[in-house]
Parts: sequence; C-alpha cells; structure tokens
Amino acid sequence: MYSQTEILKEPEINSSNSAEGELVINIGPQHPATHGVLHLVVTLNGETVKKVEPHLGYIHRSIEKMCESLSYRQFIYVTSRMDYLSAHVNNHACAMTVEKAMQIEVPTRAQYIRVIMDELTRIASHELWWGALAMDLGAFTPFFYAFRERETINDIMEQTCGARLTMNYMVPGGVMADIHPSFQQKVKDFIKLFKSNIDEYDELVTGSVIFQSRMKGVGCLSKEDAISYGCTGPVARGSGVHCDIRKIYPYEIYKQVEFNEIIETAGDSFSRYLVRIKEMKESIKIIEQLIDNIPEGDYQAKTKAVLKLPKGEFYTRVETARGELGVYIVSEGGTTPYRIKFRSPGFSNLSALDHMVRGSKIGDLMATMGTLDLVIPDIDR
Amino acid sequence: MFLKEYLSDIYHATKSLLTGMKRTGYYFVHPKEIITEQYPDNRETLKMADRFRGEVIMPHDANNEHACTGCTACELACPNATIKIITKFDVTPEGKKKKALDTFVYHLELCTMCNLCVEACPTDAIKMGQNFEHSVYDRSMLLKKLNKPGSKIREGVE
Amino acid sequence: MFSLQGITSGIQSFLHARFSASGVLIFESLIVILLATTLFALLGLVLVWMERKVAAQMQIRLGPNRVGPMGIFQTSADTLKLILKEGLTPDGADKLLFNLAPFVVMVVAMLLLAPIAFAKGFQVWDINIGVLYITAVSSLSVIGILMAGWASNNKYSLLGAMRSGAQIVSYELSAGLSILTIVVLTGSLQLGDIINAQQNGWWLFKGHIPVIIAFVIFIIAATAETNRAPFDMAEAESELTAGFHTEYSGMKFALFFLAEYINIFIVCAIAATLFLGGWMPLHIGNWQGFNHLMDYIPSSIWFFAKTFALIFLIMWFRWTFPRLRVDQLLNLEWKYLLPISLFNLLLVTVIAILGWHF
Amino acid sequence: MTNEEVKEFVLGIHPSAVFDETGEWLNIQIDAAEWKRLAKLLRNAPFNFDYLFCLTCIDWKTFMTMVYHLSSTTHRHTIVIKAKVDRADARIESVVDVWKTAEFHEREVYDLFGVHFTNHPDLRRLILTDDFEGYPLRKDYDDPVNMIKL
Repeated sequence: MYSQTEILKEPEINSSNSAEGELVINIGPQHPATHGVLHLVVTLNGETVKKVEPHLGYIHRSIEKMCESLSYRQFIYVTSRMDYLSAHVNNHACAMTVEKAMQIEVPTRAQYIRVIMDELTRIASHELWWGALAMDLGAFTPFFYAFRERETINDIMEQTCGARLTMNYMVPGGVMADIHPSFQQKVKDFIKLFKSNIDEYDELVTGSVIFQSRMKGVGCLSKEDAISYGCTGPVARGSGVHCDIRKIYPYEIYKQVEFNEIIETAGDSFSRYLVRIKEMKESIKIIEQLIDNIPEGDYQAKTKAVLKLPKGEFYTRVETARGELGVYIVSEGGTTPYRIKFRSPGFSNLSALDHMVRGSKIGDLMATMGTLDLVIPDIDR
Repeated sequence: MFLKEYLSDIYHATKSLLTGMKRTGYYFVHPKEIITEQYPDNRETLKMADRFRGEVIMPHDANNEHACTGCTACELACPNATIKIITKFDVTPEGKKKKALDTFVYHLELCTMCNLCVEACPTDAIKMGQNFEHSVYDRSMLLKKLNKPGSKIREGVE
Repeated sequence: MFSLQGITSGIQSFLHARFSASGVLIFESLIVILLATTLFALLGLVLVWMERKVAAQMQIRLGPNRVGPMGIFQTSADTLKLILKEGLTPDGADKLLFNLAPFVVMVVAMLLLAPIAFAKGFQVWDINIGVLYITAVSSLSVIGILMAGWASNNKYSLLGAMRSGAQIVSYELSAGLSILTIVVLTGSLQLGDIINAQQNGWWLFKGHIPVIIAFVIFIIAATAETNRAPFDMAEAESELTAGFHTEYSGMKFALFFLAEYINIFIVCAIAATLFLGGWMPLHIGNWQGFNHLMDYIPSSIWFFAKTFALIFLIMWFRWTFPRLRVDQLLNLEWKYLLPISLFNLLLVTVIAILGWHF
Repeated sequence: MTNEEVKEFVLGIHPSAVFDETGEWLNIQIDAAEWKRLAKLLRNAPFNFDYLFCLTCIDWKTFMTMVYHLSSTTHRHTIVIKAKVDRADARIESVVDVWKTAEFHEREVYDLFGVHFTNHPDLRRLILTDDFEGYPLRKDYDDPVNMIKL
C-alpha cells in the first residue's frame, strides 16, 4: 500500500505544542518496556512526564473486518490472536455469544472444562504479567520464576488442547475434545507446585522495599475516574470498583463456585499488583473446587454443521485476565456475522494511562504501564 | 521518636532486601532446580503431546491407501484457504464414474493449526501431526501434497 | 613460598643491571602497559562470563554452555563479533566527542589500576596519596558518560547521562566518607600502609560496628558509582532503552561494556584493600599458628578471592533487586547514606583517637 | 430500576424515541441531535449510567448507526442507545466530557468508520496513519492488496 518513501518518512510528532524546555520522546514502537509495538509519544519536562499520547495501530489486523467474512465456527480461532494471553477466554466469549444466539445448551461437563481452562489461562496470564512487571522495574530474575510455573500450565494446555498459546479449544456447543486422561492429575500437580512457589513471589518482589517504594502511591486512579475511563478487571478493582463479570453477571458455572472478588481501594499501582496476586490464589481456589467434580457426560452439544444465527444483536461479556471482554455480534441471519465488535479491556485501560501518569517520573510511567498489563494485539485488534 | 522510626525503616528495608537475596541465593546454590531444556540435544527424549498440532497429515496404511473421499469439507472449514483439494473422476469396475481425490494441497505457511479441518472431516482422513520443526529455506517448500503418489482411497470408505 | 614479589624484584634488578635509570623506567612502563592491557582483556572476558553464569544460576537457567566447556569462550566469541561489527556514528552526533567518550571511560578505568596492590609487592605505583588519587580519578568517569550522552544527539542518551551525572556526584560523597573512616583509622593515605595496618586483622573485624557500617555504605555507593542495578539509572533499559550508550555499536559499545566490568573490579578491589586487607591473609590477633597457616596461601590468591567475592555480591544485588526510581536514588543518598556516614565517621574518629579499635 | 422507568425518563426528554425490548437489554433509538443532551441526563441521577462499556458503529450500507452500551455501576442496569447517522456526512456530538472512555472509542470509530464527532478534543486517526484514505470498516471499503477473500 505504501511506497518506500512514505515508510521512511520521519514520524510526525506533535511538535506544535512542545514548549520551551520540554522534551518529546518516542517510547516505542520498539522499546523494551512497551511489551510489543505500543508507541507512546511522551512529553517530558526533565524527568517529569507532562503528557503521554499513545499511538496505536502497529499490529492492527482489523480482526473485526476479517470476522465479517468468516463463518461462526471459523471466527473463533481469530480471536485467540487478540489477547493472546487469554486466548481461551476470548474463544469462550465468542462461543458463548453463538450459543446464546442459537440457544444451544452446553453440557455441564463442557462448562466445567471451560471454567477450569479459563482460570488456568488467567493464572498463566497473571504469571507472565508478574514477571514482565518485575522486568519493567529492572528485576530480571522473577521473570524466569514466573515462567517456570507458566510452563506447567502451557504443558497442560498442550496436552488437552493441542496448542500452547492459541488453543482454539472452545467451539460453539462445548469444547473441541474431551480432556486428556491425565488432565486432572496434572492440574493437581500444578496446584501443589503453585502453592509452594507463590511465597517466593512475595519474598522476592512483593515484600521488597524497593519494589514497594516504586509501586505505592504511583499511578493513582480514583474510583470515579476508573469507571469513567471504562477501566475493568484488576485495574478497576484496584481502585475499588466492583466489576468482576464472573460475580456480577455470572456465566457458565461461576454461580456455583465459591470465590471472592478481590477489591483494593488504594487505586495505586501497588493495589493493582495485589489484586492480581490475590486473583491468582482465587483462581486456584476455583480450580480446586471444580477439578475433582467434573461431571460425566458429553463434552460438546450436538450442533448443525453450518451455524446460522438468527437476525438480531447479541452481546456477551466475560472476564478475561485483563478485564471485561465484550463480544457484540450483529447478525442478519446469515452464516457470517454482519458486524462484529470486540470490546477489548486493554483499549479502555490504556486510555486512562495519560491521566494516571501526568506529573510523575519516567520510571513511574513504566511501573504504571506494567500494572495496566497491556497486551498490544488486544488493544489494536 | 523520629530516630526510632528512621532506624526501624532501615531495619525493615534491609530485612526485606536480604529476604530477596536469600531466595536468589537459594537457587544459586541449588543447581538441581535448573529448568533449561537443551533443545537440539534432547530431541531423542523430547516427546510431544499426542494432541499437539504441528501440521496436518494424512495417514496412509501399508497398502498406500488413505481415507479421503475428496469431499472438500476441510477446504470449506478452513478459515485461511490453507487446503485446496483437487478431485478427479475414477471409473469403478461397474463402469460408474466416481469422484476421488487427486491432490490434497496443503499450504503449511498459511496454516494456523486451528484443527477445524480435522473436526470437519467426515472420514477421519486427516489428522494433526506432531512434527514442529518446519523451518525451511524457501517458502515454496512449505507447500505440501498430503496424499502420497500412487495412493488410493481405502476400500469401504464413503 | 611462591611469591610475585620475587618476580618483580627479580625483573627490577635484571633491568637495573643492564640499563640506565630512564631505560629501566621505559621498560618497566612497557611491561606494565602490557600487563594492564592483558589484565583488562582477561578480566573483561572472565567477568562477563561470570556475570552470565551467576545470573543464569539465580534464574534457574544454565547460561552459556555451547562455546567451550561451560561456555567459557562465549565472551571471546562475543568480543570477536563486536570487533567485526560496524561502529556506527549517528547523523548529527558530535563526532569527536562521540568517538572519544568510550576511550575516556576506558582510560579512567585504566588509571585506577595504578595504586592497586594485586599481591604482596606487586603494585604499579604505591603513591603516598593513594586513596585520594582513587577518589579523584574515579569521579572522572562521569565525564566520559556525559560526553557519550551529549554527543550521541539522542534524547535517551542525554537523559541517561544526566541521571548518571547526578548519581555519581552524589554517591561520591558517601563513598569518600566511608573511605575516610579507614584513613582515619590507619592515619595514612598510602594503600601500602593501609594494607600493612591490617597485619593483625582486617579493618572490617578490628573496627567494631562503625567500620562494618562504613563497609556496607561503601558497597552500596560503589554499586551506584559503577551504574549497576539496582542503581543502573543511566542505562535503565526499561525506561531509556540503553541510556547513554544507546547509539553505540561495535567496538565502541564493547569498550563501554568492558569499562563497566573493569570498574566493578576496581571498586571491589578497593573495598577489599581498605576493609578486607587486600592481599593480606586472614590474620587473627596473635594466633601465631593460625596466622602462619594462612600465610601459606599466596597473597595474590587472597586478593583475587576477596575481590571476586565482592564482585559476586554486587552481581547478586543486580539479579535480585528491582531498579530504584531516580528521585528515590537521590533520596537514599541524601537522606540515609550521607547522614549515616557522617555520623559514622565521627564515631570512627572518636574510636581512633581513643584507640578503642583492636 | 426497571426498563419502564428508563423509558418514561427518556420519553420525557425525547418524545420521539423508539424502544425495542426484544433483545437482552432495552434498546433506545434516538435522534443523533438529541444524543448529547440525553447522555448528560442519563449519566447523572437518578439512573447514574456512569459506565459506557461499548461504543461502536454499524454500517447499514444506506445509513450508519452509532451504538452506545451504557451500564450503571450502582443499579447494575444496562441499556443500549442507538442513533442513526447519515452515511455521507456522518456527524454526532461527542460525549467525551460525559464519559472519558469515549475519547479513545470515538477516535477509533472516527478512524474506522469516518463518523465525525463534534466537539471532540482531539479527533485524529488513532490506528491508521494520518494520511490514510477511506474508512476500512465501512461495508463498501475495498482494499484489493491487503484483504484476503476466501
């Protein structure tokens, strides 16, 4: 599409409003701290951040447009590529939307498997976030400890779903295949490993005085702002907003499971950090309740080969590791969606970044960005 | 009072840092905890999960027979146009023309290993293979023909 | 007993027998240059390898293990790669300063080598103001970093250099004050005297708690002065990509990289000399038998063992702690380290005057 | 809080609103010109629809519809507001000062659909380059190079 000269052209920076003594730097699209291709144009006054302006689109694939030409079975796999760390949950949301529209009854066994998979995904995602956050703050070692546990989850996924990251395991009506015979044992082993290792996280990072001073009182977001900016997930819960979709609009079997919605009220980076760490423990609690009680039965409801959604609009909300994911399908009664919209949690969370970091230091920008847990393909879609 | 706070600050800070150092120090002196997998060296012992999706393969039996009827269900199910099925017409002993598979073209470079084709196949003619070492020097080498030369459809598969 | 002193005095008398005084000086300088360069290259290779191995072990990894046994030739291979790489100079950079900066940093590191006693009688220059010389020269390295940051014409580099300037200038203070405690106790600025004063025990053990505090402060300040995590504000890769050496590549980058490790070695060597007795074996008071036993271990081994133990400590810090923020970094210095070291110096002075130390 | 109350409230402000309750939530079809006034009132008491969780647009080939999903964090009630906008001159008032999240979402819609939000503080392309031509998510957008047709 673009000619060579256009690509080589200097990126235009808002130089019009950079006053005397202000420094405009581009953080990203290739930068160690932006975890992908996020491009932040940061206006600095010395070390102090004046303004942060995200430039998106480096990994925009227009998944929404792509889905318009894919059938209701096919479009699910694409959504794994949005928030690749919660691939299961994305697929789950899409499958649920189709099921809701076609009124497909999902077998209880499939529901159990789905929820266990969701929670495993959530833990895996938070593990990665934890390691990456520590890396943003300059500590490398936690990253490897986090990956050790995450690897176990990936192995479990690989065994049952066939892939480690983009599983495409959820299909309308249930799951693609039954769980692997050793699935339950492996999950129990993981729970044991996780429980013995989670204390290390506290020793190494949570308790560390340097970490706490980097986190406390940094990147504050008030409750009102969190709601107004549409923040969801741990970001909003760190500011005291009740927004766990699993609690307020329970789907699948979340109604029967006992778990707490983690709320921290301080609204700073440290409370967001605590929310995620505690959420991992809650996820373990959910898995523990379910893993031994997976009922016998079908893992997939009988569905037609070609799915046709009735005319209308369907919206599903689920809780991914990053917050509320909404799938909005407008159907004209055909085999492909007329319009599909993914309300991605990262997009709204990112919009609050500027508000959160104005007036703080560059180091705080990185810390705050780390606690927002941004996944760029999820923001760009 | 100020001095007491000041000193307790220092004490707690130092303690928390030492706790962290104890943890890394523990791993330093416990090389058994190392989790590195030395990949090319452990190829003999490396066993992929049996459901691992590495590529689409078409199993052939000893008589060089496969189970593909050339129905193109997989081609339709594929979201990326990875599969292209070329059919031909075989003449049965009774003299009837019968549609059969000529070439099963598989574009590995387009495949996302979503497993939808395998799910769609009515005769279980294709499945996911566990090979993951796909790197080649030329993209055209990723274009594969899945049915072996001279193979034909197994008796009794409709 | 094997001793490096024998070799050095042997060479000296050999040269004196054949050449005039100035000729001897020239030859000795040549030998020193040769030795220093070799030492630099060797230290760079060993320390980088050591860092990677230490990091790997702490991070439950194996680390380099392909090039040579245990990967010991990994760093040599890396160096070879860096030499072969093109050294780019960005457009708009101040060419002279840009190319000069790595050498300034390197030369400062080399100068610091002079007063360090590597073994008994194995010392380039036992200058009588040794400690003063060290503190004076080590603060020059900031000029190289500022030059690099300014000349790169890159905003990241500039920010990194400015941070580095603020940091080194502040941490010089507490490092200097910690060194002063030893000077006060010894009553001499000469490193040879300081080492000899630890004949009957290292200052760390002889000087009660104040010296231990001074030692801890010195290690912290040394970590900060060498721009090592958790004080690597100048590089802070998650904030400033690579800080002052963002634009450097090839051998010029390698010089910065090497200088960082040499600096670590030097500050650790100084810490070992001042607080742990340098090449002096572990002597406890007047336990003659024990002291004699310790004397059988060559002095060079003592020196390197102590230095590498301290280097390991600094590496251990790096692979455990998150990075501080720039204002917290300065807070730590001005609110904690400086007042404590001032008070500490006062205490040590009292101890020294009253002769309370062992 | 029920749909009836919301209906009554909306009718009081905007008599020509059309309601549709066939879906999961109450759908309110309003005029684009009335949207900003209604938004402000809905945001405040008594309903307190403080959470705009989805803002998007649908291209119906002859016209476009802006869709706003509103939710109240106090009452846990959700409604959907729809406003028809002209396709040739798509224009609707921005609600950035009502819900801050609208800033990015409106920029995205502007970028991909070409809906112009009046009074938006910083209406620029968010995802595509500034000199990009066309609005990719419109139904008539065609890109023969990058789009893969099955």
